[in-house]
Amino acid sequence: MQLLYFAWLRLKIGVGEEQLEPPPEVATVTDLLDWLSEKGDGYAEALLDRSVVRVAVNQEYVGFDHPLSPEDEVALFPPVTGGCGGPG
Amino acid sequence: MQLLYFAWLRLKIGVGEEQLEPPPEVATVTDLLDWLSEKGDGYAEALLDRSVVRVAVNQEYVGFDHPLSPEDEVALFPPVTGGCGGPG
Amino acid sequence: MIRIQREDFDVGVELSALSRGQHNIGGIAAFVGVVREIGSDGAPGAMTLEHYPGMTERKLIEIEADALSRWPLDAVSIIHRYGRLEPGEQIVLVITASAHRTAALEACQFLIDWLKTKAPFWKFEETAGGGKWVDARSSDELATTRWLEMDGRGAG
Amino acid sequence: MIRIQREDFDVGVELSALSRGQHNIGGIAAFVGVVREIGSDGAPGAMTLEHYPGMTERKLIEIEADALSRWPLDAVSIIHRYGRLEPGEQIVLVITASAHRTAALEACQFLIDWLKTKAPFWKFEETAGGGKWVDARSSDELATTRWLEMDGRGAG
Repeated sequence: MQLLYFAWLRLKIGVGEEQLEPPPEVATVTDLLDWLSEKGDGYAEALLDRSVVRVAVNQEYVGFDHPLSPEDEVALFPPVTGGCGGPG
Repeated sequence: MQLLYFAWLRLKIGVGEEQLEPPPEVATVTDLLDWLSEKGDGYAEALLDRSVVRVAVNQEYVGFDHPLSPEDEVALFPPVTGGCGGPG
Repeated sequence: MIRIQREDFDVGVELSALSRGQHNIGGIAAFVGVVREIGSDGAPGAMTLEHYPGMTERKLIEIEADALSRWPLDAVSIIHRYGRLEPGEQIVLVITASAHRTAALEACQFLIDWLKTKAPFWKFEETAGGGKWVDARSSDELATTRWLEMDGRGAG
Repeated sequence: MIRIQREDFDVGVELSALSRGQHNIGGIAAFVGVVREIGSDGAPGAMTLEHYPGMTERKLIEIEADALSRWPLDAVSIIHRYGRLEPGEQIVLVITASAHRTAALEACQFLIDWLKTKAPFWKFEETAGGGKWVDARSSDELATTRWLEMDGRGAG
């Protein structure tokens, strides 16, 4: 499974991209977040408040109940802030 | 009184601009249109359908009951069509 | 900044001029009106824009002030051409700049809507048979006031 | 036309490129997003835009298709920059062209609103004390997730 992290999730976890092989019982996004949180302090801190974590699977936004398969590209990131100029 | 005519009003009347001295009983825009209509065929034809005549006095849009004075600049024209591109 | 002119304009140059020296701009909205290559009768043709010199500038300054009172704008540019324009030529440019994206876009639309409906311009479209003055009103009224003529160029 | 790039763009050049060969355009609406010289904490600072390469392009192509299905557009251009941007630099350009003024303006606003709220970009603002990731949510939530760091440049 290809994992991608963006913005402060990337900085807390310490890498932008990694190839992982979660065990077969990791069947959904929630399972993946639980499993990653066990991997170390950076992961635990990054994934502590899941209300600020967003997920894309194969480049589509998905919910935490989305099923996963080993070939998926899974990206974790904060809510997008958009690219335009001012806040207005 | 300075008179200005635009678009097809100008073409029907035959001039774009003229200096006229209407008699003192010409007190409003309606009086002026009545008086002009007597001046010749071009004026009569141009002012026949007053629902398509618009008026500005001293460069402000006014109604037909607007009072006039000898020093006024009075412009007669069809409804404005705006300057932008397509009709949408 | 208001300009009523016969000459064409360069959108890139005007955008740079507007944003130069402005320090709080977050968004710039622009609208360019272009002479369509398919006229209202389906045939391509040039058009002539006639205007009321003096009043046009005066009304544009008023509407610019109105926009400035409604939205927090840092800068406004309006350039409107008159005279004869070929298909594909630029007619009008409105640029609005603001710290706030929505303000810039809304003000741009407001100014364009006003220019389209209230500015003292009259449009003569050339056609195969001569041409016609474009009427601002509904299409059935338009049919009654449509008027063909051979020499339709405005005095603009 | 969609481009995600680090380099700056020239609005005039892009406008010409878009309208070239188009025969039915009546109006062109454009929006340029600019890095404000006053950041959200009141101090001027550069920012870095990080994005999700691949997904950004994919989502932009989707939203362009969405706009084309909603409005009668002749052409759409979206250019979005990423990487480190100084105050006053251009970030994003959206151009929409249509026979119809209102269609061009509405589609432009639609695309900008989408880019602002849904496109996979994350913004890091540099401040005197280091910087912070800009949060998309309400200001009190923002306070809890604000996070200072010295090396905030995105990989984008």
